[in-house]
Amino acid sequence: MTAQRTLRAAGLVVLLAVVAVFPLVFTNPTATLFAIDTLIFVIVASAWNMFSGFSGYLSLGHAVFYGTGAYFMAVAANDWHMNGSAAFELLPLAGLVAALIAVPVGLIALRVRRHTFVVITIAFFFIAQLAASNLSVTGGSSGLILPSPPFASATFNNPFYYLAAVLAVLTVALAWLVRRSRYGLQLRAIRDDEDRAAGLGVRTMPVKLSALVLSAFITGMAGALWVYFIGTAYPMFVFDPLFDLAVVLMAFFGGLGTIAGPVLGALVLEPAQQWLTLQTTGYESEILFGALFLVIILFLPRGVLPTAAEYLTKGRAVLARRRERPPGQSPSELAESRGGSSRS
Amino acid sequence: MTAELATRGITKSFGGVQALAECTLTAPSGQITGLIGPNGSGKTTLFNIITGYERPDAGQVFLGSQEITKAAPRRVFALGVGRTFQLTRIFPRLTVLENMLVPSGHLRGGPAGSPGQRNSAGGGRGHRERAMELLAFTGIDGLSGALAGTLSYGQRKLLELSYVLVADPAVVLLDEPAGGVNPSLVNHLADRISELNKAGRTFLIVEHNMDFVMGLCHQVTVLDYGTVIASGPPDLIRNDPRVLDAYLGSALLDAQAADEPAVDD
Amino acid sequence: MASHRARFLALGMTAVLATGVLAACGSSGNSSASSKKPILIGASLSLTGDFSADGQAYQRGYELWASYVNSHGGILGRKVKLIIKNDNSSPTQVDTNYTDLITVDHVNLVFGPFSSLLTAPSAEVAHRYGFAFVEGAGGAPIVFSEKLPNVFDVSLPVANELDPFVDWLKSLPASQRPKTAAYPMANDPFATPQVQLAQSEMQPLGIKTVYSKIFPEEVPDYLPNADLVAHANPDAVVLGSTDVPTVASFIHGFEQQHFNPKIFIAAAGPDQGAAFTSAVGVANADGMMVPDAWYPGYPSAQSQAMVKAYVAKYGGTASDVNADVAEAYSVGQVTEQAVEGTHSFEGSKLIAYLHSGKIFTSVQGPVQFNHLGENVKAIAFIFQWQDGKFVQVLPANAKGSVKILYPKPHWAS
Amino acid sequence: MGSEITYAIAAGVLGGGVYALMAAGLTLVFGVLDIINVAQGILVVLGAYLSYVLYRHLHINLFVGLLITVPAMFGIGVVIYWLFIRPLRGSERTSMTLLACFAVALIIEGVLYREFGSNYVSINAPVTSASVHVLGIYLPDIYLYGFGLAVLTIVALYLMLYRTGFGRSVRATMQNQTAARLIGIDVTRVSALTFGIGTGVTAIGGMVYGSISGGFTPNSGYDLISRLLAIVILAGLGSIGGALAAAVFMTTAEALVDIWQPTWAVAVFYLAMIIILAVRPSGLFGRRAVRAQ
Repeated sequence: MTAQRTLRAAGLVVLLAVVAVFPLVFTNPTATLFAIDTLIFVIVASAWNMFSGFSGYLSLGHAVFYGTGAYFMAVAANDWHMNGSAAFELLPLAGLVAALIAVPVGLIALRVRRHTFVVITIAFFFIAQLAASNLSVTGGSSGLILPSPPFASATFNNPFYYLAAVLAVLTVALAWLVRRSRYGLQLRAIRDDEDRAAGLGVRTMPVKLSALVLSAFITGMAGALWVYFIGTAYPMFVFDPLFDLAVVLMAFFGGLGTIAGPVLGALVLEPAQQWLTLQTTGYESEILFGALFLVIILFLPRGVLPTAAEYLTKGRAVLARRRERPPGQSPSELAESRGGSSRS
Repeated sequence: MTAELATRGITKSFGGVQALAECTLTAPSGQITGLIGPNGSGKTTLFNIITGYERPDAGQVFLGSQEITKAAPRRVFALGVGRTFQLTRIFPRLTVLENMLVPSGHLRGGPAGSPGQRNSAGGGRGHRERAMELLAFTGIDGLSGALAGTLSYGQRKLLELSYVLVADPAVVLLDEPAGGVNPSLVNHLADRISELNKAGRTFLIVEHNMDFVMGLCHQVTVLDYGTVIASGPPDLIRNDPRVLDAYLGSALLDAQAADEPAVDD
Repeated sequence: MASHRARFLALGMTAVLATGVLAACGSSGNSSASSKKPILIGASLSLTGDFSADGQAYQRGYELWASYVNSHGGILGRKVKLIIKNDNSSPTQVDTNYTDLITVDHVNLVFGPFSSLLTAPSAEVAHRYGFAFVEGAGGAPIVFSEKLPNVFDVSLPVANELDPFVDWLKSLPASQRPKTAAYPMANDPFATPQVQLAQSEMQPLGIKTVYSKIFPEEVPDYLPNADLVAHANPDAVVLGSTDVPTVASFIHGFEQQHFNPKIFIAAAGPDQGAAFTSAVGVANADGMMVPDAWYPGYPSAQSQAMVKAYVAKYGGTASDVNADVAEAYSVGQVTEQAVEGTHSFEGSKLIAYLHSGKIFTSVQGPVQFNHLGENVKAIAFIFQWQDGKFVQVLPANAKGSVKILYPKPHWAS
Repeated sequence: MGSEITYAIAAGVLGGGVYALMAAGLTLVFGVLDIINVAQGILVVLGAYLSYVLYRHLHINLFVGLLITVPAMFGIGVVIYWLFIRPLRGSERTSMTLLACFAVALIIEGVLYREFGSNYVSINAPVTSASVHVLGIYLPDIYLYGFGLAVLTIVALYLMLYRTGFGRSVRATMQNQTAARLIGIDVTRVSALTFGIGTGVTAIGGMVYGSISGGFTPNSGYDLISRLLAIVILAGLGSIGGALAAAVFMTTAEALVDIWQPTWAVAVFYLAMIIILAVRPSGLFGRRAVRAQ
């Protein structure tokens, strides 16, 4: 057990070191650009997972928070004439605005569950997109252009890279803290059986809502960072419905509700998809993408990591059952054990 | 630590079907009361109403002298009424130990001074220790690291009983604790219930297994078509013609009738 | 909407493609055994996603230009090699693509992408690396609002597209002018500005506005909007449309309401040739007008040659050639002239030369840039469907213009 | 103004019928199989393309063509269910089926791009321009047909659900899959057929959609799906007749706001849904979604 822990810690240190020196080794801007996009998705997928993965409330409206953060950044950077590293100071504020939006969204949407929740988040998404293309503060359908950061072209990407890296590390650390806290436990209990959790004294609404708000805060910061990097904010790009599906897929690919899963999902899928778009030119890619989705869903239904972990835990449980004193029953039980059926 | 649970005139219907009609019963303090009746007689519905999962059309629920009729499940639980479900409702994707940490162990407004009651807001060491104690008590501490979803049916029943005990409830409602559980485990379960009762807890148990009920309960109440038709010590109930009528009429004498449909309505 | 559509895939596919690409890389090293290395020109185009129809037309335009140049000795004696990357209509991808083209492929020149929405972010990347950014599809005001010194749009600024139409209304005697007009506009950075500008110029002519509303884009049908316009019963309809379906929806709606405007001009849609007539019927197209800077019948030798080359290469007829093709082709032409003029691929020299006020030629006509990079010499035309043919009608005195059909005939059915 | 309102209401009611028609299959699949079929948008577009091919290339009447497209889409639906939905089980089934449907949508979209390219195609049949004059306003024929077909489809689905043995199996499956299995219903077969029927009736919606839209591309499904989902959710779990009422309600609200502020009309559509669900989480006509135990 301790050996495993040491191994894990060593792996973590190596990973952090790789993240830290990446731009020094790969100085080509295309490499860092790939890395920035990927890190942004690491942040967003982890933040999404912190809410949806833990609580089981599948949000397809996180683009609302991403976009809110992005538009706040675009408006504030222009109106307050903030550029360069000064503009980065706006990130927490952007997160705060997104978190503020999440409160009414959550208060309404979290009253319903499952499919209805999913569709309500989609509805919020479309309202946000519509607002962005109609309001004058967002520049309407013409969008907004942000001041161009005054960084040297050779190292232009580096400040964005490191900021994204720091945010990603903090987000993953936070996700880890949440997961091992009693609060995280309550979220996961809500995922498994919300009514039962409520019946056992869990204050479900505050728990769910705070998770959504926290997730929105981080997502908003990521959106702000992204829009400053891209330099333009258009409603259809900032509020992109496929952004949500992308994030969901990343979390699923790696393993919903785990810490490393969404990170792995983002690390694999975002570069892969960008790189692949560069390589393919036709619609065959669409068919292949869809087919590959299906392969993942059908053959790795719980994601890469949980599928692996499941085998481990199962093996351990079997061992434990053999080793320990059976709780006063014969090995064969009348009723068979069937895992994972959550009722609603 | 102990309290009497009572319902008075509970009435409930689902879309024209009368599930409970003027149902009045008492689970006396410190005793084990059995609640029996044919399928569809309203037992689970009554449990749901007592614990706040459903609202009665009329009638009242009392815990001691306090009325808890329309309290939310969380409140009922906090007041010291724990329950299990006919089809166990554990958290399948949490480990057994994690399941134990979900209930808040803190009793507000419950009977004061009960042993083992401690503050557990942080899920800290104390909470964890107590959880392990309870798992040891029910005998599934060896499985504390396993995902609850991988447990056998009987083990789930034990887990559910265990985590209900985390909050140290004065009254425990068990919905078919022996249903679908193999005989040796049933005995184990009966022992545990007995032991808990001796420590002063009040039990109200819905069960089809007559040997289990008659062997364990001090009092038995019989429900038919949503109304209490008989109540008294097991020996008396066993020979009550009304009870026999009710059971024979429904042709469900089989004490092991385990696969009652999930929804009682 | 579909920018991330083609996202994600699994490692298996990556591996397969990686093998293919490595193989390709291996073989590309010895490709140019000729005397000089080819000139590399990079562009990102939306071959998939929302803008894919236009993106693909642009690709054809760029390729036609390249093959023309290569068959005529290349630029500065060197052949031209295009590297076109798919951006899937996504701004993140377009950033990646231009960075990749500049820093990995080490292209000598870059051409613009399709759509103003993608032009703004990619011009920024080009600017970062000191590249001149000649483009044909970034005419929306926002592209120029950033005042980047390296952006040059060879096409007509979108806000002015309806100018010849307004001028024609001015030339009409007051009695013949329409009395009322309706201005339904899609919420779109291309459609809205030109219609709003037209409205502001038509009102002083005594043309009363009876309807002026912006409607959302991308709704499946426009029945309520068409009904409301029909109900206002204007003489003229100036529709801020972005595509064929919008116009077709309004036409169907008007037909259903038995409403026949005397003038019906749409910002986009009727210029789409067969796609348009197939959607509304040839008879219903009669009298429909649309502004544009170019059409397949454009009477210039260069343009005619390009159309011929297009039909030879891609098949179809002249009327299938989209204005996008000419825009893209013009980008190539202007860049070529700038490189020939400076004998250089250096961004700063090209930028200075393009800003010098020199007049360039293109299949779309003359090109001269102002300080913002807008083409001030671009000529706007109004085209009209007449008896199943798409003809130039305005400006009335321009070469190739035929007499305008006014008032518009009633719907056929 | 009064007349404008009349027009808006007429457009809203008729448009609602068309949406209900497009959403009928989605409602059925949602109610019975508990699946959010996000591929519904592209399935409508697929139906439109099929009608387009039959009408424009083979010159088969649009309504007669349904005799071909409905069975064809039924088959496609059964295959989709059998290959991609049936194997999905377990605790994340809700999300997994959603992603699987999305993947299926991508594949269909890709195939449509391959076959038809990215340019708009239009059906443009004479019926799209015709209208009848009733009580002083013109009612477009195609919308009247759409509304009529919606009512017919809904009635047919009701008869199937409540008057046939198969329908009883479907309803049993809808209420409790495990119990249905216990009483001898082949749940997998019933589910596959239900998915097939849902996809089959979508062919009708596709034909009408293809006729009313000025043109469509393989990308058009994205504009449809969120509206269809909103209608189904507002109606409540699996209420097919409710979908018609919900659709009419939403499109009428939209058309009324359209008079005054077209750009915000779409928001009204979604806002109405959010407000109603905040008050009534099970939808307008839904049964209580959460059962005790």
